[in-house]
Amino acid sequence: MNEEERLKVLEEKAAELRRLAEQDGLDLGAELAVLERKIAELRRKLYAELSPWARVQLARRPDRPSGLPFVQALCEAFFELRGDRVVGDDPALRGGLARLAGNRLVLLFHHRGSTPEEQRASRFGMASAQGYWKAKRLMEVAARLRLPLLTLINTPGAYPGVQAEAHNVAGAIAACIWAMLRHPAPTVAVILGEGGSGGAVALAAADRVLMLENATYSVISPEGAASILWKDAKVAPKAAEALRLTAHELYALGVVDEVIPEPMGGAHADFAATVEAVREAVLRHLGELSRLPLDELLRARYKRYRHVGAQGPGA
Amino acid sequence: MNEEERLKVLEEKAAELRRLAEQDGLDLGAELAVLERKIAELRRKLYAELSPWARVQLARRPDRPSGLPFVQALCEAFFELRGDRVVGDDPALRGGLARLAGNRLVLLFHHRGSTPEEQRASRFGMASAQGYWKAKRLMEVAARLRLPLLTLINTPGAYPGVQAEAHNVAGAIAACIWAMLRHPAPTVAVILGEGGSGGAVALAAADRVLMLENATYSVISPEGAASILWKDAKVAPKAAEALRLTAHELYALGVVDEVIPEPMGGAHADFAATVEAVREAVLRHLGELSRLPLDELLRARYKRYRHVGAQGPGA
Amino acid sequence: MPIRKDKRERYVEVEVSGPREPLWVRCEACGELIFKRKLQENQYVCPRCGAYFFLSARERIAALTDPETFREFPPPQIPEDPLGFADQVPYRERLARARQETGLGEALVAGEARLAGYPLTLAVLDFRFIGGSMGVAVGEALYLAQAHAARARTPFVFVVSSGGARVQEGVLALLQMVKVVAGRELLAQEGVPYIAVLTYPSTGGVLASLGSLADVTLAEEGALIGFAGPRVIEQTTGERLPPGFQTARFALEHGLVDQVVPRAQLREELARLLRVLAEEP
Amino acid sequence: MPIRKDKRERYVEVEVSGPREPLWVRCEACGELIFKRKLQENQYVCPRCGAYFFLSARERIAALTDPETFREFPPPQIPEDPLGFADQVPYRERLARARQETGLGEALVAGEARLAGYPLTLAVLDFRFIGGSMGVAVGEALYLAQAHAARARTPFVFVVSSGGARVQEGVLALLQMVKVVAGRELLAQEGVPYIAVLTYPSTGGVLASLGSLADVTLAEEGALIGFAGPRVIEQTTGERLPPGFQTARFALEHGLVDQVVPRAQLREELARLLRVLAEEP
Ligand SMILES: [Zn+2]
Ligand SMILES: [Zn+2]
Repeated sequence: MNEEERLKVLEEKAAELRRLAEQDGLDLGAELAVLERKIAELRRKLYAELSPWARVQLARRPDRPSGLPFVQALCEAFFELRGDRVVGDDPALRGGLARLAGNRLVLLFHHRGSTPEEQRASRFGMASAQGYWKAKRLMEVAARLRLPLLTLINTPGAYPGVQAEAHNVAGAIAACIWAMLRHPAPTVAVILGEGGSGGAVALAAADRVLMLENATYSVISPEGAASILWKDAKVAPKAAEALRLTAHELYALGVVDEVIPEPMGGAHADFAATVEAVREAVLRHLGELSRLPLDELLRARYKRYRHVGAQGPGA
Repeated sequence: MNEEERLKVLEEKAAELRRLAEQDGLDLGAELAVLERKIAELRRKLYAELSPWARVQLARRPDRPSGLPFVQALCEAFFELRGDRVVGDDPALRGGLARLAGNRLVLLFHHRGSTPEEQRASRFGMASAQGYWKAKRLMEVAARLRLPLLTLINTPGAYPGVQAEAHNVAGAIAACIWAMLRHPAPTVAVILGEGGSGGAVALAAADRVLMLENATYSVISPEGAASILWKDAKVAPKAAEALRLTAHELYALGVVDEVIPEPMGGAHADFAATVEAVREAVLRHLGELSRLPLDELLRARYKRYRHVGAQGPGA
Repeated sequence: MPIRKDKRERYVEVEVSGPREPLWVRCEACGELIFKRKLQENQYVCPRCGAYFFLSARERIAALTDPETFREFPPPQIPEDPLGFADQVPYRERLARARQETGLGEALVAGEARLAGYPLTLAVLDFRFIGGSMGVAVGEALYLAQAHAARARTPFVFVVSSGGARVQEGVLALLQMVKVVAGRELLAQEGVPYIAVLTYPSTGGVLASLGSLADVTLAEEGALIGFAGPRVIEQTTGERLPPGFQTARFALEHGLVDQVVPRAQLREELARLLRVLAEEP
Repeated sequence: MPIRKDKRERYVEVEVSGPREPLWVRCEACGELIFKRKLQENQYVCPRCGAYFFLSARERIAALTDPETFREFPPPQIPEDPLGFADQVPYRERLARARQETGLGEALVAGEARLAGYPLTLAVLDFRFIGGSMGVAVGEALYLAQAHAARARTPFVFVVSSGGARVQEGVLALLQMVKVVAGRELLAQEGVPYIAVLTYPSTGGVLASLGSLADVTLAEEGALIGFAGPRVIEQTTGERLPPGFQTARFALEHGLVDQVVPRAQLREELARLLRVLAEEP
């Protein structure tokens, strides 16, 4: 019996104890506590042992909960808004108005697609200039309506293409960062899968940045780092380690506010549970943020990013 | 001797009297007053007799003071800014940072060109979507730097083209109007030549709207109105009359704040004098506006446009 | 049986029971003679070929609001014919004729209403009234409707069907573009949502002002959306227009609108939108 | 006579009088051997063929400021190597090497100075220092320089020469993109002008943050301006790159920059710009 199977058995046992305690009014508190400690430990061990490279693979799975299906499961209502009003629309970066547990908000998310055609059309979640100009526009809509922003990130990075450059994808990403910094309402970013470099950070300058347990967030892909720094694409697993791109490592670095646990085996193993975990975390953080007066919210956001990476005496 | 020649003779005579009065300390005040009254009367008569259609022709002269040469003569320093940051640049609607009698400001102007190549390149002053998106960007620069806006208008209208539509020229014009209404500093618009419909109004939602004496400002070209309403392009002169597109008529309608007199024969007859007249008027209005606190400025601007055209009891 | 082609171009009425109440209508697209009640039930979409007929402002309001919830705003008191304009027909006569033909006071009908229970402020242009053009009265009514929406904190919905600014009111009409944007600023200041619905045709000064500044922009299938009309573009530039130019689909592909909605689903889509936009869920 | 090709790629130094002070330089573009003083006088543009050599940050500062007016800011105190990063070479060793080779503490040199008498705050990236990449120290220095400019109300001038975010500092480097935009917001709040000068190369995370948010953006002739490098684009998409892709001229034609300026005129153009931007005339 491997550790994952052992964990399953323990979890079933704990569930049974809980059922018994409820049904028959037995006091099984002590037994349950022991069991739960064991489960937590095993779980931690199991996941701590997942190599960063293994997590990169999990984060990239095409069946990972993400994109439009995720949004539709997450919100009671979603109305998609399209187009940047100058050049076009981008199927890889989508967004719209949503209602989440009664709250009105503007949602932005990467869509990688699940069918081959969808994946081709959305370039596997690599958004072009139109996508980021649209994102900026929707941030402006949200600002006008004083609505919170929720971003769901899952992209290998912005699309590197001739048209993207011609339409100023760099400027669009910069504009998104600026708009998020100024946004006059709470902002929450969740990295669901890959958080690839500039294409991710454009949607991640939020009050709270959450990551699913096996999501990654990185300045460059491990393959890219391997071929640039090691001159050898095959050392990508090693690069993945060096880059500190996992949720737990980034939490330790103070870059991420919360690591959202995934169902056993990874988020793809249980779509509904993943959605529910994200939903719970987002609502909790939105709730906390919405209790702050606007000037305090902005001051805290500003301070967070003003000091990022600088813990020295200059900070 | 026609009236224009008679006017010239009188003006020369007055100039001589003034010289004499200065040189020899003679008291020629009474004589001068008589002469000046005569001149003013003749002038009024001469110009009052210019038909709207004749003014349309004057306003459209290719040698009319306008565009880049006008700006270079008007300002001590001008630094052109180019590009809309998404699609491209437009040579028909230009702009930049300027210093005018010591004042920093952002300038936007139509450029029709004087050589045939320039005229082709700038489509005779018909700006496309890129031009109006650029204008909106420069308004944002001016807003960030709290700089006054000065616009110099001379366009037959926005360019009606496939690319203009694809890049949302309508949205760009609307965005310019909105940006001008919100602009956190004084705004002055001067119609130098043709003020053609939406392409003109995009730059004309200002605190003060000035017009050169023979400039026109119209919802549609007289030719357009003639062919749509009269089904006969040849009645354009009649349409020009009906449209009330001259500076004096628009002043009477309360749409224009000041009519800037032109040199005899029209602005093209004396480039330097035209520039000087515009400069004087602009500085006077900017001076008045810059004495107002910002909230008062915005309130007055807002009130002006909120009530435009509505003098009835509903206003 | 006289056939009269009215100003709606694609809307042909066959006068059967006198000039007031035609019972049958002929579809110009496919030639079908359609019983008017049936056409009405089908929201003025040809049941045979799917062609869109013009909707009058009142028909549009009936199609988009909960029954008996529409309360019209009083028309603004605006002096008529500010320029004393006359072309082949004096403007006053044109106005009188438009009033008689449409039963409307002006090209805009505005009021408050409910849709799927959600309160909203609604302004609808009627193309039959001098091409749905915006003069001082229309600009004023649009301004006042927005001011009402901002005060009442109800989403503002603007259904566009317009050839642009009203030529007969000259620069005063042109400057309504600024006035309606001043109204739009009121909504923004209050954080009240603005939804534009672009239909056939959404052009000129109405598109280049309020029509382009919505938080959410829906295009009705069959809409024509563009600053300059296709004929003007061809004549001025000599450019060949690409197929589908200025259609709703073209606007969507070029990022100019959020969604293209078939008329039959417009009401439902607006309700879906209000569900995420309304302050109370 | 050994020829050493340094990291500046197009800048070739011929070591004549020992490794510290090469007297001659070979132009890679045309092969000419140029007396170094002459090249310096010509602002590092080949007098024979016009090719641009890299300018170090100090050379750039000398070229753009009035003599003896530059007062450098102290470097921010930042813990080094936050990730304990090592590839084939430990990051700390890479840093030490870069310091030795460039004589700089980090890839950014910032300070206050005057240009044609106008006070300004200047920040210049040095491509020789790990590709002018932005890590925590560079981000912090850029933030502090902007904060200084905002306080002192002097225009902020940022000369970009960068491959992007510094890979060896991982997400902490990536997030400097946000930090430097927070600094940019300080300038905006105070209404202080920000001028970007894009040179060879202006790419990646530096372009996709502060580099793209200036009030006025100048491109030096010979600049490379783009988010993704040309090789990455070709490899990822298989697209054929158009001629002149990502050059300063390309950027101008696509509306991405305000002006393209030859290096010889850069100083003069900046002075012309400050003349319209400075609060006192
Ligand atoms: Zn039909
Ligand atoms: Zn050379």
